[in-house]
Amino acid sequence: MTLLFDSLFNGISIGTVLLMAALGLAIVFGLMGVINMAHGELMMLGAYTTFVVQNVFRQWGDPWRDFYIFPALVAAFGVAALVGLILERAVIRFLYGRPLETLLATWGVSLILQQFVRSVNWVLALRLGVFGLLFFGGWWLLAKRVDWPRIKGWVLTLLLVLSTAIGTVGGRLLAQTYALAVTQPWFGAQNRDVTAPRWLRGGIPVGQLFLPNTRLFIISLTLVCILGLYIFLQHTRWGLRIRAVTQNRAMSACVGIPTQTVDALTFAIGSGLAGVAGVAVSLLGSVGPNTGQNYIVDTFMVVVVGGVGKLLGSIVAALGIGIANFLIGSGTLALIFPGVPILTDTLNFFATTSMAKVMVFALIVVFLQFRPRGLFPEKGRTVDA
Amino acid sequence: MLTAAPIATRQILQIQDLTVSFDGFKALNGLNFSLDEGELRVVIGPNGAGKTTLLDVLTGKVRPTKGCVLFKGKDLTKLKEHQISVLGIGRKFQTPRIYQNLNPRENLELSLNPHKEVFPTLFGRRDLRDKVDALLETIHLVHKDRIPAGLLSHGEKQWLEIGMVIAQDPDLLLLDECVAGMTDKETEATGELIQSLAKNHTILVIEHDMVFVRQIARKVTVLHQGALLCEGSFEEVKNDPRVIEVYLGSHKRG
Amino acid sequence: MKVLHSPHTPDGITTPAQGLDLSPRNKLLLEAGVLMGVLLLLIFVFPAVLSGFRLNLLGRFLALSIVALGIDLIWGYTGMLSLGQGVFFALGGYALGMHLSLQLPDGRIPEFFSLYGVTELPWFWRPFYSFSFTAIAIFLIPALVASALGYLVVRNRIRGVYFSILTQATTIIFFNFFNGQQRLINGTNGLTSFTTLFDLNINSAEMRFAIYVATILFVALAYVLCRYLTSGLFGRILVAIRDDEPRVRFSGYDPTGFKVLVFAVAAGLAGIAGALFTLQTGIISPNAMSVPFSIEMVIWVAVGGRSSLIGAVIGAVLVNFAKSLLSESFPEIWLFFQGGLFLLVVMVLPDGLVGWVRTQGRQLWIIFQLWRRRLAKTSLA
Amino acid sequence: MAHSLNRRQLIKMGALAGAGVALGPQLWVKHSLPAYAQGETIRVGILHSLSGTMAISETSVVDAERLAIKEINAAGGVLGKQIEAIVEDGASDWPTFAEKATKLIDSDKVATVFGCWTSASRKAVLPVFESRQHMLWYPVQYEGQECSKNIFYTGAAPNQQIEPSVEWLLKNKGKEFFLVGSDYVFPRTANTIIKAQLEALGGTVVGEDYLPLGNTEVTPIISKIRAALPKGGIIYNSLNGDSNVAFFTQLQGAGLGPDRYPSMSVSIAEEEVQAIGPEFLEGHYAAWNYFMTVDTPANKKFVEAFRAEYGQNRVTNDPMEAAYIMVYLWKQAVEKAGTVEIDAVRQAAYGQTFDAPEGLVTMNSNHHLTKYVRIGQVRSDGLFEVISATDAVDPLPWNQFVAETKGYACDWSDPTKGGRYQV
Repeated sequence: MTLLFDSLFNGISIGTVLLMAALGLAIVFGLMGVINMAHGELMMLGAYTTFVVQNVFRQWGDPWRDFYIFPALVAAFGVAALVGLILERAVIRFLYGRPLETLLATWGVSLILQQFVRSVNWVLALRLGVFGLLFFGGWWLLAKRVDWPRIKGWVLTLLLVLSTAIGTVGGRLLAQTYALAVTQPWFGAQNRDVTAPRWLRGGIPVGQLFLPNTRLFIISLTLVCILGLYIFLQHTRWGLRIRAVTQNRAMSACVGIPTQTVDALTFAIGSGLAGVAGVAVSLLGSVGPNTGQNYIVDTFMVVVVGGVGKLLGSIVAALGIGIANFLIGSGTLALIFPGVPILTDTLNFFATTSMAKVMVFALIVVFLQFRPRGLFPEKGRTVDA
Repeated sequence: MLTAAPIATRQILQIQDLTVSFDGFKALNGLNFSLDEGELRVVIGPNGAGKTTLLDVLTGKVRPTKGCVLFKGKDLTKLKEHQISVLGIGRKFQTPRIYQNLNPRENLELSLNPHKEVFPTLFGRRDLRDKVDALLETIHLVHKDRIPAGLLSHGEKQWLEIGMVIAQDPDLLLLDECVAGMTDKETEATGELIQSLAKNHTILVIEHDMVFVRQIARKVTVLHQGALLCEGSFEEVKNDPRVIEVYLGSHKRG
Repeated sequence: MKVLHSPHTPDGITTPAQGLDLSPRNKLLLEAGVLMGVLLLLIFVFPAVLSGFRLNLLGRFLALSIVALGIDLIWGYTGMLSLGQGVFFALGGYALGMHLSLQLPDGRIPEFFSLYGVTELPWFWRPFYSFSFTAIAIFLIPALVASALGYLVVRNRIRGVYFSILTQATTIIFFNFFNGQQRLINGTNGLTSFTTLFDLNINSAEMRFAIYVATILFVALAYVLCRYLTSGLFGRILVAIRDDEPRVRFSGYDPTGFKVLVFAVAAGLAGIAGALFTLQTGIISPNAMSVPFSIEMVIWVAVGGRSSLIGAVIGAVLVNFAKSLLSESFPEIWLFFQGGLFLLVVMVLPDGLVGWVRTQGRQLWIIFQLWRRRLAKTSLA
Repeated sequence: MAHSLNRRQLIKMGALAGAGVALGPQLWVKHSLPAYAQGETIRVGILHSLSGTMAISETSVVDAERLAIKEINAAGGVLGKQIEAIVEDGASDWPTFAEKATKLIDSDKVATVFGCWTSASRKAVLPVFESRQHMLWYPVQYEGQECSKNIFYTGAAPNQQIEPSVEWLLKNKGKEFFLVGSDYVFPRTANTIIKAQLEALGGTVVGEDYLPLGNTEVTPIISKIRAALPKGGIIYNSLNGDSNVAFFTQLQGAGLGPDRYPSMSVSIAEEEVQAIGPEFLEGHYAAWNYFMTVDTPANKKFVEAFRAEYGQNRVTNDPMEAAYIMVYLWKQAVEKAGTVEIDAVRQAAYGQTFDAPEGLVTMNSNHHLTKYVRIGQVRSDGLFEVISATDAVDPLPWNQFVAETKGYACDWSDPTKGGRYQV
């Protein structure tokens, strides 16, 4: 009985982290059909945001330092949503309906984001700022001219070269003047430390079990997010619009729904959720440039197993995968079937975290033999045109 | 291919108690239907009557919830799309579905190929040029045989797809609104083509265009809410009070 | 033969392909000629021009271009985007790596086994003593694995992004397995320290040149194979499957067989590439099965142009050279450029370099025709 | 005519041209400079991962190597010439390491290469260095069982880190061990050695588990530890990088504190403590040759110089110190040999001593360093309290607890002995 409860709790713990990470993806991939390989990097940005907020609160000393986590959640949502918004406007909206191209482009974005957090310092930030200001400012100013369409190509090229040059020179000057103060990376390639507030350390003993507070916090955070998402999608005007656009884009546009705004909003929310997941992940593991990479394939599997477009599917799939991972990885499964030597041996072979992953993924492939469209497939004549 | 059957009344297609439901909505509801060999049949019915679903079942795209479909004595409900196609049912879709990046010649060759397994296709030697030329002649595309089919006009695409279906040499041709979007002249030519095909094929046509139906129809079946409403000649059906109710009734409400 | 009407654009300008007006037979001859020319150039001119290091790089990248050809076959022509080609690449590499590791005096086993206290050669190593077995295994093992996986996935009509995601999950399965099995296959470190093949020192200059030439020949062979598969009726069915798979079923074909076959061929090609790459880098490790590497492979094809086989080869060689040069010049920040390159290609050059050259060429051709017509008009006047 | 270039295309071409304009000169300068400067400088290669999973650890090693080169240059260089470092990114990918090593040797004609971290990357470049008779300096503690003529190892051999730490644990902390490691060769080999050692010395291994590199889901491991050691015991930890963070935060979350479950880590140094958070690690142990808190004048100087160069919040650690040492050792060997010629430098390197931050170290003829072994306990400020230190320990590349290599040693100063001979 303890074994069962223990497995269940630990499985759910693993599952909720997966779910947290997959929730944003379920929206972006499930509702919009966009494969966002940079989803993990949005999580990473959320985790770095937590790191920054934590440091700010730490400076203010007690009682503040123990409550950084709540503003961090808001900030992480904001930062990730903003980056997601830029990503959607600048890249993804040109690629709707071409999921494979989106996959490749967002992979490029993920590389850039990883390198960005490694290299970013005041010089780089300034260069980017100056470049953005000059290039887009110039664009905005000159676009008012009557003959804009004619000169656009050349002017933009010129602006690009000029603003790059000014940014670079400015950066150089800054670096020479202030040296280390501005050239030192903000985060660097090393991992950074996010410390859970004191009230989140430790745990609650239940019988022989010990429920860590961070896990309980993540489980409740996940619940809150799911609930919030459900209410947003089902009971608000924008939620209705999102659902409408998901089902029939052309018709939605006809009845006056601003589909572009809806796309941007949906993507921003999905990205924001990735940011929140980043906060959760920062409590468990490290904050580093590779933080996101570790989750991306797992989260895609959650969405695929759950059935694209179904929130409930993702929930069940995440918990299922979590529990399976725990049962196999901890060797509990081998304890359940003690009688059969071959089975026990096989299960013991897979009873390391590393091999459990092999087994779970293999099981997923087998599962898809029976349910190719996931746990909760969409039905109807329109599915496979 | 089986040529004209010795006994004209032999049934090539029998459908019994066919029901298809999507999440509780019954697109077809206990449909009974049969087709004689060599027959040209037109199926009409208001929107949502289940016409396209019927074709989907006949081609294996949709599995029925209940009922059975016999084609040349074989049950189609267990077969996959390509097996049904090889068995002798060819389908022309509502909106033309041709291979946009292949030219008409290649589109036709692909359908003409007599051995459709992997290795015969890869290694088999075949000379299909004469057959392709003849078909191109039939569908009036000789002069456009080398440009990507995606660049053809809508009417030409419709013709090409009809050509592709003929190339499969099916015993039963299913034509789903094949004159949609055609000019009057093209529609008439299509009608003539279907008439001439009907001499040695069994054909099932789904149509909305009543002028066209009048041009080609010998026997008409009316579907309504997934079930058979009535059957008969064009004149009989046109004057049937139930049909008028279904069409005009919905017209009044709309 | 019937007289063909050459197609015209609305302005009555012939497109360059028709402008050259070659019969299919002559086109094929021209292509073969160009291929031979490139081969001769690679074998006789490049070694004289490039430094040994760059030539070795070129050889490696040409080996990688064989994977790219396979990806072009399944993605560019058949529409299956596999993010798991690294697995097949590595399987081929491991097959050869095992053979090379077994070039030992009788009775001795590869040295790394001693680290884990393994004294007897695991059973599945034994066949790799034989070179002929290894040579077959390099192609066949990846092809069989791909057939099995492909059949399971394709049979259920899992396509598009789902196929991509599943192949990506496959890389994780294989990566973790190879990475975790230290006692069987040396885990993370992979197989390395190869010295001889056919009792010849593989690090000698002559042998390296021989491997380079062999690589070029294999690229040519792979090209011819892919060319054969993508032309003719078979190739058209692949394109048809890419454009409208359900329609192909209604034409009476079962796409499963076709897709599984090309997937297996692409995997086999990846295996050959992996073996040649291993031979030239001297190491094969589970890293080759990592998620990023397989995605990079796809990028090569995207950069070169996925609608043409030449594009795949060019893409693989160019992207890798660019990566090498950029990471040499900007070791700290070259990932920015790599990421930017991916973005740029997808957003700006959706048909890759070859596609870009084609459209530019067509535009130039049109401008040329216009200019000629104007010239004709003025001379008439 | 509708077919003129459209504007989007123009922008795109403009962007390409702009990028070309922006990058072109830099590329040209970078490539042309060395040829011009060839006579004035001695080139050395630095080959580490600056991107990918290993960048976390390896970038700071590059910092240490650059610091040493800068100091040497400031003091007049070597043989009267300035040292020019050519940095290459191995990108955490082993074939890339081999490629870049080849490039450094063949194209850049460097005098020597400092580099690598993982055993896999070292194994990947080893054939490159051996076939070209070139030299690699390798700064990280590793599993041993290797002794190449073409590598100088300045990190700890197993008998300079793992074995003393196990002995110390047996003496002070208990006899039941649970082994946790990342899934790659160092932890696996280290644990093989530990098992053999425990068997010989009367300890027991109650369980072991491995996490894929970069994996942060450690719940199953923690369950296993609790099941195997219900009353407490020793956790011997050779996890690498990211996984440590997850492991220790969740270890504490699960209530397994250092009082009942003391852990000994061999891959956690000052930088990792910072990344994990000292509050999770306080009271746990680590075994290294060097800690930032080591009290020697040389260390004080090293730490100050490092912080002045890279920022006051930076810390130093064992691999960084080993990297710093090896640049100096190479410089001394070059000066003794009077040339950068590989073989002469190797011969000259044997017996070189250096007043390193950890203490006086000596290069042995088996290409490993004589080093000091220290056990540190994590303090609340994230640094280590050195609680046990040994005298200088001579390195044994071939492990004496493993049956296959028991009784073997290595000596490259004697051509008849070489890399592996029976004592």
